[in-house]
Amino acid sequence: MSGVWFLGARLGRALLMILGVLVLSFLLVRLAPGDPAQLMAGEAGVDDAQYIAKLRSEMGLDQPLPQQLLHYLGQVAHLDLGYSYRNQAPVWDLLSERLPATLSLMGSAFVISSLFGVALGALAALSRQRRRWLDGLISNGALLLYGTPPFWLAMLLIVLFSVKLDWLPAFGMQTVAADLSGFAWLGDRLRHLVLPCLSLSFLFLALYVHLTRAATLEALQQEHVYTARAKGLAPSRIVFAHVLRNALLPVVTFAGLQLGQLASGALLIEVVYSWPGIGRLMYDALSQRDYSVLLGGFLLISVLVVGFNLLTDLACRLIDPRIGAEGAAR
Amino acid sequence: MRDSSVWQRFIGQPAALIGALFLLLLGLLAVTAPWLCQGSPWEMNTTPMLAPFTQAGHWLGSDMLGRDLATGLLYGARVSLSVGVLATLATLLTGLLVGALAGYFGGWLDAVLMRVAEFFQIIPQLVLAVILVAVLEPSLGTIVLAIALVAWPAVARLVRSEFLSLRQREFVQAARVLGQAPLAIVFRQILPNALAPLLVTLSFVMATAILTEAALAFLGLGDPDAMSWGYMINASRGMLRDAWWMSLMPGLAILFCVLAVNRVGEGLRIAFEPARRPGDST
Amino acid sequence: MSAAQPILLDVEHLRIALPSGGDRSHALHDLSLHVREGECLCVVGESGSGKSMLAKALLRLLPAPLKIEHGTLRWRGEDLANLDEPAMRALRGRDISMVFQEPMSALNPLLSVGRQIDETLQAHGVKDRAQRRARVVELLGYVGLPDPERLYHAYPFELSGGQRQRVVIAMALAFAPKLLIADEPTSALDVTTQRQILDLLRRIQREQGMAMLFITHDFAVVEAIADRVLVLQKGHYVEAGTAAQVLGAPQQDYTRQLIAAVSAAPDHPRPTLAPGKPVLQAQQLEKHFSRRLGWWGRRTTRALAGVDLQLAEGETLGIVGESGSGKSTLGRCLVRLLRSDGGSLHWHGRDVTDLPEARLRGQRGEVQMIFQDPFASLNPRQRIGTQLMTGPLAQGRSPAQAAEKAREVLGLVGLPETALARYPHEFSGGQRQRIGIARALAVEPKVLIADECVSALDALIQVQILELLEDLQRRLKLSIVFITHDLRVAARLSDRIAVMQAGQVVEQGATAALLGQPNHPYTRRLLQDFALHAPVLEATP
Amino acid sequence: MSSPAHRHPPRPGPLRLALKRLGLLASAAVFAASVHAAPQDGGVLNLIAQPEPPLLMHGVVTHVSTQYVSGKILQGLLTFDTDLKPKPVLARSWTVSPDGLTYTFELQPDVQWHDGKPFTASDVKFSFGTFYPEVDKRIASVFEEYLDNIDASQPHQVVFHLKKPFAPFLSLLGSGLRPIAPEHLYAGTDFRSNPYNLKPVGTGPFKFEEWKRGAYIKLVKNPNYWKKGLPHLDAIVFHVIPDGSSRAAAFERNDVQVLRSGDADYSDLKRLGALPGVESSDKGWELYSGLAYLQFNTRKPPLNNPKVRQAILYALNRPFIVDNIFFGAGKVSPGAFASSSPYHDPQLPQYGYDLAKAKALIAESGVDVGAVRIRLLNGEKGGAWERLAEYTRQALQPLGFKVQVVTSDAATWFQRVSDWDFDLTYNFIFQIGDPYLVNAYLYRTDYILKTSPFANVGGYSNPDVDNLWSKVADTPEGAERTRVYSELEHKLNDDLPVAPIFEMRYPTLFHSQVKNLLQTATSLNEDYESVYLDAPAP
Repeated sequence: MSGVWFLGARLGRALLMILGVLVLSFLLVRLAPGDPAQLMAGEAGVDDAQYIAKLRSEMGLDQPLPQQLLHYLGQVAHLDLGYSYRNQAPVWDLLSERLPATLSLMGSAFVISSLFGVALGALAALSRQRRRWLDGLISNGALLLYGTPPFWLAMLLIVLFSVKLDWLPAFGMQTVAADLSGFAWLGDRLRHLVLPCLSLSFLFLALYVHLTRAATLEALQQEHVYTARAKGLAPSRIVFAHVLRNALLPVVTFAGLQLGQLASGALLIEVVYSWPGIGRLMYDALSQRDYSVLLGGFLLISVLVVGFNLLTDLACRLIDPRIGAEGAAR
Repeated sequence: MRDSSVWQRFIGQPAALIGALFLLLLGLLAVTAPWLCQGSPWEMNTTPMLAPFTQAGHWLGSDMLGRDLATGLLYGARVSLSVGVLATLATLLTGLLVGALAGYFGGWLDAVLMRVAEFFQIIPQLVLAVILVAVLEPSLGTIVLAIALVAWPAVARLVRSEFLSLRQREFVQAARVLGQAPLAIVFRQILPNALAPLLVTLSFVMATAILTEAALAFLGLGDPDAMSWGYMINASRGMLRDAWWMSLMPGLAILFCVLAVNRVGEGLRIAFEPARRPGDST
Repeated sequence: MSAAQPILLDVEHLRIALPSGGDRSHALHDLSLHVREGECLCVVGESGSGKSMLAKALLRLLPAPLKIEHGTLRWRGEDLANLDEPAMRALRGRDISMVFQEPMSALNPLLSVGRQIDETLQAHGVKDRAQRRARVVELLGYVGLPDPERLYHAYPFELSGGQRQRVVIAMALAFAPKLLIADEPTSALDVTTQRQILDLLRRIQREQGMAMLFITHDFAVVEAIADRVLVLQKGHYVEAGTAAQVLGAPQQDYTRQLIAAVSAAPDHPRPTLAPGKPVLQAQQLEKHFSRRLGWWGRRTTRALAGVDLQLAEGETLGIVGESGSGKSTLGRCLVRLLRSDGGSLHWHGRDVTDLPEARLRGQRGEVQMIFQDPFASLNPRQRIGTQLMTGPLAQGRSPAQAAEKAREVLGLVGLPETALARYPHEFSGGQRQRIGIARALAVEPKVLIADECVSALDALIQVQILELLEDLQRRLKLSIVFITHDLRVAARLSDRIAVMQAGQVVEQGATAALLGQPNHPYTRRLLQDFALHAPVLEATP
Repeated sequence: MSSPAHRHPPRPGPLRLALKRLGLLASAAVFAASVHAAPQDGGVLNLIAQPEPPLLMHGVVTHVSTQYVSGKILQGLLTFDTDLKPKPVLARSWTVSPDGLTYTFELQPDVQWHDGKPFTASDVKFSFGTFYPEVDKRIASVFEEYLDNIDASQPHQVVFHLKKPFAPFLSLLGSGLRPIAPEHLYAGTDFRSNPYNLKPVGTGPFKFEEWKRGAYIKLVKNPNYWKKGLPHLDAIVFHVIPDGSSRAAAFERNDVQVLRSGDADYSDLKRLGALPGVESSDKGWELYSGLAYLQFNTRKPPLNNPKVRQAILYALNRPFIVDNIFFGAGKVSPGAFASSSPYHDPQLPQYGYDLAKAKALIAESGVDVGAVRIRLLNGEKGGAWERLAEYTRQALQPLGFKVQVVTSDAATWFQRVSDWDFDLTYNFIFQIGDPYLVNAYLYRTDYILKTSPFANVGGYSNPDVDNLWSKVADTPEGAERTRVYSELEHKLNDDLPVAPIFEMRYPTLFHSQVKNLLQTATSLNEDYESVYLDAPAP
């Protein structure tokens, strides 16, 4: 009962959130100067005013703004993201074509940054007593990663690993026209993924290290850790069941919140590594004033982030029985 | 007396102290840049593509237009620091206002404001900033606005939660019982006690602002009148192989600046912390 | 217990150093003690006496920078220093168990109660899952918890404080330990619960033949449970002996003071009051708290359900009740920190029930409050002077007048003027509570609401603060509403007492009459629980 | 992001417009490679499509990248060699009646569309009778005036009957920009949104295989190509790499074999060109003479004063611009018309870099140039064009100008310049052949339009100049025409409504294993039927 209720309430909130994002991004995007019809006509080498007017009315740009907004919301409600006149394709087709690239980049970066970040952060906190140097090494290393501009790092990595050392490819997500299959195909994809994924991971890795370390240090101070020790539990059991489990809560919450930022970071990385992802699609759409694609991209990312938030909320609820329970008191 | 102890705790931390000194020095250099360097950073006053330490007067070399890199770095510090400080201030003001309103009044206002804050946290911030700057035309003002617009929710949430918890604290209630006016309570009782976590968050905001400005400049969305570090990296990208120093130095400058801000924030947190948990006698 | 029992634990010349920079160099100085099988040794001391360090040192659980500097710890004759970490671990939770003070934080909030007991069994080699489970359920039942099968899956936050403490005890008893170290196991609990937990521990000790090292600050508890007593002051040994010896004929002044503080009768008998005019009146006061449940649901609790009170000039009204009885809500309603949902409130005959906050502000000077927690009630970021001036300034005095007032009230509560320029963290708990009182006095109130204003303090300090209050009341003609869970304190200070339960005043009357002939069953039960501790009646004037 | 100096989208407009107006794309026939030893078959050629094209049918969209990609798939009737002589492609031969009213084309037999359908005269008739008039209003108006009918009664012969003679008719039909559209796929559809614009079906040596947006476009060998034994390559892959330095890195690693001009940052060209095994060549662009110019908004004071405009050009160190901003990719422009044009007057007075003279001119004009801020609109972020804007701001400072660089993205730039919402901006056009067909649009009063940045957006209007342009149009080729042009150029050089900065050079970098790449005047957009790799990858 309470679980269903919790889920329902969360879903409702998530929908509200997505609606908000839609309206906000719609208004923002439409405020931008630049006329897509004019731009498209120019690109097509046509500069007669009639054709531009025709394009504008095809795109619905001649309608008043509120009406465009309502129309768009209605469309989205029917799961129709609209049509990109610039690309002559339904927006959803464009997005879904790019989705795997973005998901693999963000997914791998998320997994790497969170796994290693949490592990290193916890290790740093646990080493604080006995091996201070290790804590120092990890914390300061993380700090360095945090301060390094990702795009700059990406540039340096390409020069080092792909141009100088020739270990890894410099662009794209696959070797085109190589006709690979099976493991060779997978290996090729992975080799292409390494640099973009690392470049994107580092910043978040640093954040995870920082957060996990702080949370673990705090968890170590908890009274119940003394209880656990007084019970004669083995150190490993104490660390995993009583320290890390509790330290994980803020980390999981953070993971939910930072996904949007991961998407932001992906934009920069996708550009530098020519990764055919949604961030780049949106960036191109912005310069082409391809509103429907831009909005679709916003919507898709918001759905991803909100959905992921929902997951982390559920994860928090799994970890912490107090959340969502009736009469929860700390 | 308390001041001195916070101060002492702060300067007792070498990392924080070095960070603070670095920022202070950078700030000083940035402020005095017009007197330290001849001419503007845009001035093409020497041979293009001069390597560092090859010509007196242009110790750090020059870029492809013959602009002095040292001058560029100093003026870049002006941009980075002023964007950092202004964006942080704008974030602070917005966050403070929203957080205080939400935390103090609660109820539906709180609910609405926090939902709005969530919108801004969910939208990918850099993408939003890119669009904003593209929409409003790149200038220091719009960049600061874009950064503040995406950064305020974190501060607002923090302020709100501090307000909620501090409002229940006995000394705040005591002030109410004594008849202190609400605004005075906010400014004399609540805010000073929310300072430590606020400072830490603000140091993160500032570091992020510096990085975001660099990222925007990298995407070509910097203020075209402002020689910034991100701009310098972007401008020298094609030269990474021929003239590595042109992008290395601004990159390192960003790195050190962010590190320093972060260390200072951490140092402040530690310096303020003991006062936040008084009485460890039990 | 007889001295013939073999010695279980032997501590010799234990010395634990504190990190430099603290107010003391050592947590414990050269402490020696022993515990025999089956006996209960109470280590008594105020906060800061180092008694908690003793408990942690025994299990080698001292927090990071602290170390045993000197001394030996012998467990059944074997030097614990010779045991390696695995051997020590085998000892913990199996032969020597521990119960902590704060049941809220002693349990991992994220694990079910059953799992937390279960993992103790698992850690000490009970492999069979079913067997462990049966044992856990048995233990939960043994410590008197209802429906142990269901409780197995409960999480700590779903339990009350007393229930949690029972869980902690059940956990400690998993292997029928030889020695149970109990560190202030009852001080965070209500009187009634306190008594139940003490009963439980005594019963277990009897049934299991278990020895106990019982650490407490409360001589009332000592009296209830100790075979032998050891008194500590600031890490120094004061005296030791059987419970009868120490309680009956204490050798040292310090011990005598501690005992006196518990049973303390007032130095000055309270004068009988002529009925004065009412300064504070509450009629049918109601306060509801509602909490949202999901989107539509709301749960409303009636924290105050029609309370009638009257405070006469110069009178002290004690309000007694357990936590959750609504007494703190009442206090906050009386000073209008909370606005009541029904009934009326009069200050000096003026109706302030629904007076807007802005207009009330000018009258705030009349009724002041002293808060419970001396640490939380002062703004850590303001100098004492500033804090004392806040009230007068808010009431429209000039800065000079306010500063003058601040000096004056500081003198009233017996603190030097140098305190004005200092910050709260530079003061001890008792001093801070004095500052809190001074702050209230700075606006020259006629009525003081004191909400549990001594319960966070050590016994000796409690006495000083109570004496200060009595003194101030006499000198300044104050009327006081004294809210407390401690019947003894109420009895000592109050002219009249009102007993609260579930948001209602169940009984009200002159102190002697009420304590002598309680009418309401709840009052009787409270009295009974306190009787266990100390003769309450002795304290009444 | 994509250091947009290399990004063509808004800029190639003039080329496309010019070509459309001219009705031709000068391109030379591909000669079979006889200079080299036996060409090798096989291998994959990797190229860069920058920016990513919107569509792949260059009959519909004349985007640079579309031409680059689609030129290998779709073919026209004819193409043109470097001397603008027509060469056969799908038209095997042709005859023009002496009165100039009948054009007869014999088509290649045995040509198949990539989907197996035969290519016939009907396709040609459809293309010129229906398709182009629909997608290009200018063609429609030309045909309206001149064309009587198209006769496709024979399967491999097409006859055009004209109402009156039209000299550039061959150029109009034969241009590489006018590929024949497959009738069976386009007839009866909305041509601009026909799905085959995204997966074109043509007659060329390469077939469209896959377009992974944002990543690559892959073309494979057409095994049934109507020229036996061709093409040599197995496949061509166009990679989409938005970032300039990544493109350079990819080229350096030989992941891509060719960098067109603009694909890499100008600053990187020298280094990349010096890499072992890399060749650099200016060939293949002979017919496009790009002119980079500074556009004044002559409506706005002080830019309405010719002396001020002259002072500005004197204050710009154009050799420095060419050498240090564009790293040698060009040469200083000598005047309003291309230096290679027969109509350019070599005697034209030059604006050398002369700050003193510039200051004197400002003083002479009596205008307070610092009174208002001048907005220099810059549409391309990063890269050389932004550098040029920065340089200009700096260079004009000594004259007392307060120049503010306003950087926007390409879309905003396009709109604002089209709407005359700027003070100064840099732009470039491709000059092809007669200045009347390209340059005139920047100066003529009747081209003060708000449609694109490549019209007379500066608002320059001089009746004398307008008269001269009309005169040029009416004057047959010869000494008189040259004289009128010279008078016009002098006039423009004095009035200076746009300041010519430099003529652009288009170096192409390629790894030397790529053979037969640069054979014609528009080589890169050719069909690559004879291009081969020396050591094709296995």
